[in-house]
Amino acid sequence: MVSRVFQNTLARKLIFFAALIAVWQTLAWSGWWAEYIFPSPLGVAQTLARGFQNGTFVVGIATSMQRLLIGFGISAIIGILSGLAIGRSKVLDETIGSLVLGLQTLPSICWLPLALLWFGLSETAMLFVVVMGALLAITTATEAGVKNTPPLYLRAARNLGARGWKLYALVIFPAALPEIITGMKLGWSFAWRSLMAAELLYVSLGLGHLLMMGRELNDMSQVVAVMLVIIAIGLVVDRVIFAPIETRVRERWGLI
Amino acid sequence: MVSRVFQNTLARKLIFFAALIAVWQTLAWSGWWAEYIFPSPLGVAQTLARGFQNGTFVVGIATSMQRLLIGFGISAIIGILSGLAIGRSKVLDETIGSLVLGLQTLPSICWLPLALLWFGLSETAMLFVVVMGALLAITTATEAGVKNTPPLYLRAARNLGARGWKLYALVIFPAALPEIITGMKLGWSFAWRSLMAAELLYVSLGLGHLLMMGRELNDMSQVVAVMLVIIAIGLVVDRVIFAPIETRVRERWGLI
Amino acid sequence: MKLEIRGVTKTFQSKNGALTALDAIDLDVQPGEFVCLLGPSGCGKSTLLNIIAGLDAPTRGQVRVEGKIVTRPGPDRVMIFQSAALFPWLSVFDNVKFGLNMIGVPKPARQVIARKYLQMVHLADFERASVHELSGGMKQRVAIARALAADPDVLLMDEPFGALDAQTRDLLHDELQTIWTETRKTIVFVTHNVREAVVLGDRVVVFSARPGRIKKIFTIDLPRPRQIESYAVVDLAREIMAELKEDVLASVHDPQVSWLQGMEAQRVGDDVL
Amino acid sequence: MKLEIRGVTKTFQSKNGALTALDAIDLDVQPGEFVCLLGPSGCGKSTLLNIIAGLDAPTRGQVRVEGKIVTRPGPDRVMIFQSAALFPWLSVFDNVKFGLNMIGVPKPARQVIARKYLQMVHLADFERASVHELSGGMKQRVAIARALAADPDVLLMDEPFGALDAQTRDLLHDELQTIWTETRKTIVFVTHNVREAVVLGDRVVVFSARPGRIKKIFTIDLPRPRQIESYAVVDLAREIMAELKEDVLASVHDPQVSWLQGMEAQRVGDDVL
Amino acid sequence: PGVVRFGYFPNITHAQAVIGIADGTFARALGDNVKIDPKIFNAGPSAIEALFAGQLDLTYIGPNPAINGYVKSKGEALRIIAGATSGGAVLVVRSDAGITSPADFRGKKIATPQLGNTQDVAARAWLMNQGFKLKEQGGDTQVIPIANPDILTLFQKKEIDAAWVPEPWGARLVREANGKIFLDERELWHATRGEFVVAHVIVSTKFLKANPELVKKFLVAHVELTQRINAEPTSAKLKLNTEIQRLTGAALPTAILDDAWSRQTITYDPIRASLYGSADAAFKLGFLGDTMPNLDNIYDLTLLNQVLKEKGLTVVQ
Ligand SMILES: Nc1ncnc2c1ncn2[C@@H]1O[C@H](COP(=O)(O)OP(=O)(O)OP(=O)(O)O)[C@@H](O)[C@H]1O
Ligand SMILES: Nc1ncnc2c1ncn2[C@@H]1O[C@H](COP(=O)(O)OP(=O)(O)OP(=O)(O)O)[C@@H](O)[C@H]1O
Ligand SMILES: [Mg+2]
Ligand SMILES: [Mg+2]
Repeated sequence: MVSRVFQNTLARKLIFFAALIAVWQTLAWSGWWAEYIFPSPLGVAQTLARGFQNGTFVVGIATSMQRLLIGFGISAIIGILSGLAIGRSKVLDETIGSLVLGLQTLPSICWLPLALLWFGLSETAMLFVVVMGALLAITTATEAGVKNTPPLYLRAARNLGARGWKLYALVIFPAALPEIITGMKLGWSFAWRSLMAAELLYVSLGLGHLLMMGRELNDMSQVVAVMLVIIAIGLVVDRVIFAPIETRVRERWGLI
Repeated sequence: MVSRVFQNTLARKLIFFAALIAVWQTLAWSGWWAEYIFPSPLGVAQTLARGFQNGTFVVGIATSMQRLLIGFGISAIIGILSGLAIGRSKVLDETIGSLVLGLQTLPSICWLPLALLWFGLSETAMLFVVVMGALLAITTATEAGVKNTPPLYLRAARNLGARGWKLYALVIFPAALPEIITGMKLGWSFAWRSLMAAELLYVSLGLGHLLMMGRELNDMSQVVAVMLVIIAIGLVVDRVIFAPIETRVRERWGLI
Repeated sequence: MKLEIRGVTKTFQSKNGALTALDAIDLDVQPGEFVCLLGPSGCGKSTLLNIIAGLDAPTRGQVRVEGKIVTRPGPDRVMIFQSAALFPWLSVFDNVKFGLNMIGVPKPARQVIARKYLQMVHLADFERASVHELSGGMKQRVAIARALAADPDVLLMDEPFGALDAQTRDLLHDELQTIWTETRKTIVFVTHNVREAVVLGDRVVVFSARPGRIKKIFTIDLPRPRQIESYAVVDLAREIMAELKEDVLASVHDPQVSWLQGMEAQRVGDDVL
Repeated sequence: MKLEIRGVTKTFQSKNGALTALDAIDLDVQPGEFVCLLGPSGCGKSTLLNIIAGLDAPTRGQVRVEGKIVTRPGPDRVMIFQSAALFPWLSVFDNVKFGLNMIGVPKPARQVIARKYLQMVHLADFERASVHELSGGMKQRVAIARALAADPDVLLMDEPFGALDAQTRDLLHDELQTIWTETRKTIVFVTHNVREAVVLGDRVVVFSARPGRIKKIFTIDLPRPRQIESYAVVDLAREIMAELKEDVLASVHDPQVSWLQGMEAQRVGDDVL
Repeated sequence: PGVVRFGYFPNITHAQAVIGIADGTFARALGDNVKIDPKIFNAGPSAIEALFAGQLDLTYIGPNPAINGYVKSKGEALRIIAGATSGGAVLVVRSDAGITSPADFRGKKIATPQLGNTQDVAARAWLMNQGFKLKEQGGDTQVIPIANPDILTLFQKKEIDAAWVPEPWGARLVREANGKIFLDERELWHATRGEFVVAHVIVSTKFLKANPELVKKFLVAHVELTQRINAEPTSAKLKLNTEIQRLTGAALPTAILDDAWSRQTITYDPIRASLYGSADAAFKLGFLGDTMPNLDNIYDLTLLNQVLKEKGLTVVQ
């Protein structure tokens, strides 16, 4: 039963994406635009094949993923903790909360000079930028999740003696979980974006660097190939990590 | 009563930020770092004053705000509509939904070549980048909000004959509103970030351009001044637009 | 409208295995009939109402309304949920107007109708209040007003008076009877109060414990308006009660609570509720 | 534990102006006493429980527990909410264990205690179910098990048996009386069922309609265990009922429903629900 | 057409463009019925993208993006039609880094503005000629490509020891970060008598084919501007700086401008040999793909030479 559903889903998805690619290739063949303006799927496929054969894409993916996982992990922990704190404290909300919201609007690129200044030419500088990118999204979402917690749950819990960290860990956190997960998903994409920006810092082997090289060299098929790799990783992470968690949470909460 | 609360809030905030600036100035005076590495509040204040006097900041703010408002407006409308659609349709979720999520991980800078290709060197290209930045965040949040709607409301509404657009407009949308607002807040900051990236496209008078110029000229006090302007606008928008809406919604929903 | 419930079975799949909530329910409700459903907690009463409303699909069997198989909800069958299910983003007034809006009643008429039903449930003063500003019983009354205002042909009521004090409830019993006599709606009414069932219903359908099956159907031939304290009502209620009690004891198969059975024995003469 | 309620007034501010829910309530509850609160819908019963629980602050006046002013909730005063207020992210079993975890009961003991109370409410089979898989009455029973498992000194119960069928409710009445006799908890019990109040309470406190004031306090001197069908219970209930009715009529100042008064008149002999 | 879409960057290597747009020289040269639509870029790749997308007809640009655009479009999209600036790249070392001779670069960190750009290629080629192995080849001398503003910061923080940068960054490193010029790149270009291209003018092939007269009119103006700037450098610098201030919000400090200016030459000669020279070096370093691209047709200097001939000036090769 479950596997049938899964197969259907998969089939639908495959058809959808196959159709997208077919349209794209047809348009490319039709000669509407020159290959150097926007590459054809075949051209991109070649670039992909070459990239994986000579290992640059593999190294790129590995390097970026490592940075991303560490940066995202740090952001998730700090973001959730600070979101929980800000969401429940009026004073924190009014001070740090508004600071967070303000900082959130700063593009990652603003952090580059500061990161260089504080951390020099190191992985730390790159992590800092990634963290600054993802952290604030997760904080904001967690904070909103906390604020949107139905007061009845809080009352019931406090009434049963829940206080301090137990109230946070066992009530506020799980109650806010559906929104926190949304925040984590957004944070993940913020982290990607920031990483791309951070990999501009200096030559660093990551995917962002490959993307930039493609752009610098006006090699559109490299740009699109890297974009596809990024999208693929995004989708895999979503399907393998976020979607199952989301589904489980929704089922549990009775939201399905 | 309300104004008392407001005054307190304001006071607390003023004190908090005043303290931050005081610490910063003290550190700057202490000579821990050279002024050219990281500016002092006074230096920044001078740059700000100059920028506003000679009008560059005013023009920058006006230009960027105009782009931002148009781009954000478009994103909000399309994002909410598509989020509502994706959140309720399994097929859409599996096809367009996963595409959206994948695209979401793409850094804005990836969209620049495409934007150029499609829209040329125009305001439209810039708007496109802003929209691609904010749209997906709003879509994702709306979609999550829709999925997190307590099924009881849906049942009650359908039971009373709600269907089609009325179900969306009068039930699903308001039920998802708290999460949509969170999404709008995030979308707003995405829009900012994308705009900054877009304003790198070509010299364009906006704040992003001023920031870049500061960076190019290693004029850190210009960089920080522009960052402050961005933060200030972010905070004002939050306080004047988002916070009141959020508060009203929470009050209405009984979440306070 | 006529309801035909044919072989309706509902099995819930959950991670702890399947649970049969309703087992082959057959029941016809005549147009304008007032049917009360009685049964122990968890026997599937709410589930059956949901299926009639078209909010849940039966695992097997079908429900027909005027001969047409129910596949989805419609404003002809309005349900009052066990938990009030008011919309928190709407004021009390707007909640009551919601159904009217759905069926396309013009604006001015909505005002008048909504106000009328809010007065009927004694909440005229609260029309501008938010949902979270209401007490439990008040919420339930708003839900009743919302459903009545929509003026459906079939009313599905899931323990609507459960959260009300006896007095308010009695008043609403009277109101409901008046409305029913005047409009001859088809009403399916779930309650756990035997005497309430006897006062209101043309027939009382008694369910067995999980899996819910129809155990017995009592036809209540007493003349209306009925008095909750009349001997006829009390007697009939007592009879139904005995029927139900047996079933509750059957469902208490747990050894730890077997002492209950002894205790129950001495309470056979127990009054209704 | 002794509860002293002194001049408790609660006024809610809302956009439609102020609403006084409770007006200068004075009430002492002795340690080990079982007090029932009765009153029309919206008269402030839930509000008073919330204030005793420390979940809401009174506008004026104060509540003392063992002489100490209540400022916040504590596991010594556990409330059963009118809506079950279960945590959807926990299984039924974990919901019941929640309070035990809060007061630091060691893990193995939690299992045993939780299981015991789940059995008591006849939901042993559902310990692994999710909250949304329960029927309305089942949810309420889980909430009761959760509160009883926490074994507080003061139990605040807000219409806990409202969603239950008569039989299940009677069983739980007995359970509650047994627990109370054995542990001598202080219990404040809100109900809209007059006879329930008479069967369970040492005293029955009758509230007037909004703004809630204490109208009369009845001391129930009947020997325990009490039978819900005994003449003594029925008589006392009838007396209290008359008291309440008068008040309900007073609250129905609406001209549109003035016919109710006439109708009511002929029902004075009305039995207690 | 009625419009020429005209790209340039607001910096000192694009002096002709900045001045010519500001004082209307181009507008006058192209005539009343042709409108100039100036588009200002910050980086070469964006300009090439715009040109690819058909949004740009003509632009001042550095040699690298031009080569890339030519190669990526298989020789279709663009042609170089004139030179603009020569020189203006230096190797600066930190005064306290202890570098006095080429041998001292062992184990040092040298920054360049961008992987595979002219300065990056020059730095790598030079270091390898000195016999150093770079870090990626197992050596210990490191070339770090990083944006110009960050080079300044890192210089100040002493995180890097040297930098191969274009002007005005060389001048800024000297003045603001305690740097010292170790090598002026001109010294390395013996074959071209110290000249090497740093900016030139490209035009989209399509535009060139369709409007040769317009391109020619532009080139007349370009040559005149070049002569004028070289004749009156002081007023040219002043105009340039005013315009930079208008476009970017800040002027260059005069000292830096003067210093930077002194190491570059404004010229209409595209210095073909230097472009091929640096393309060769780039290919050897692996920046231009697997096969050496054929750059034979990247130049189309017929119109420029016509103009020069008409003015009685020496034609360029
Ligand atoms: N969504 C669901 N998933 C799994 N099981 C469910 C679900 N909804 C109801 N059930 C189960 O079906 C049975 C019948 O539930 P239902 O709500 O119809 O009972 P009920 O007769 O209305 O009881 P009550 O009087 O307590 O409201 C219960 O045992 C319940 O656990
Ligand atoms: N948060 C609130 N904001 C404003 N008014 C409120 C709020 N909570 C309760 N009230 C009002 O206070 C009054 C008393 O409410 P309460 O819930 O205590 O009633 P109750 O006696 O428990 O009634 P019921 O038997 O219907 O549950 C009601 O009129 C209600 O509208
Ligand atoms: Mg039910
Ligand atoms: Mg209540």
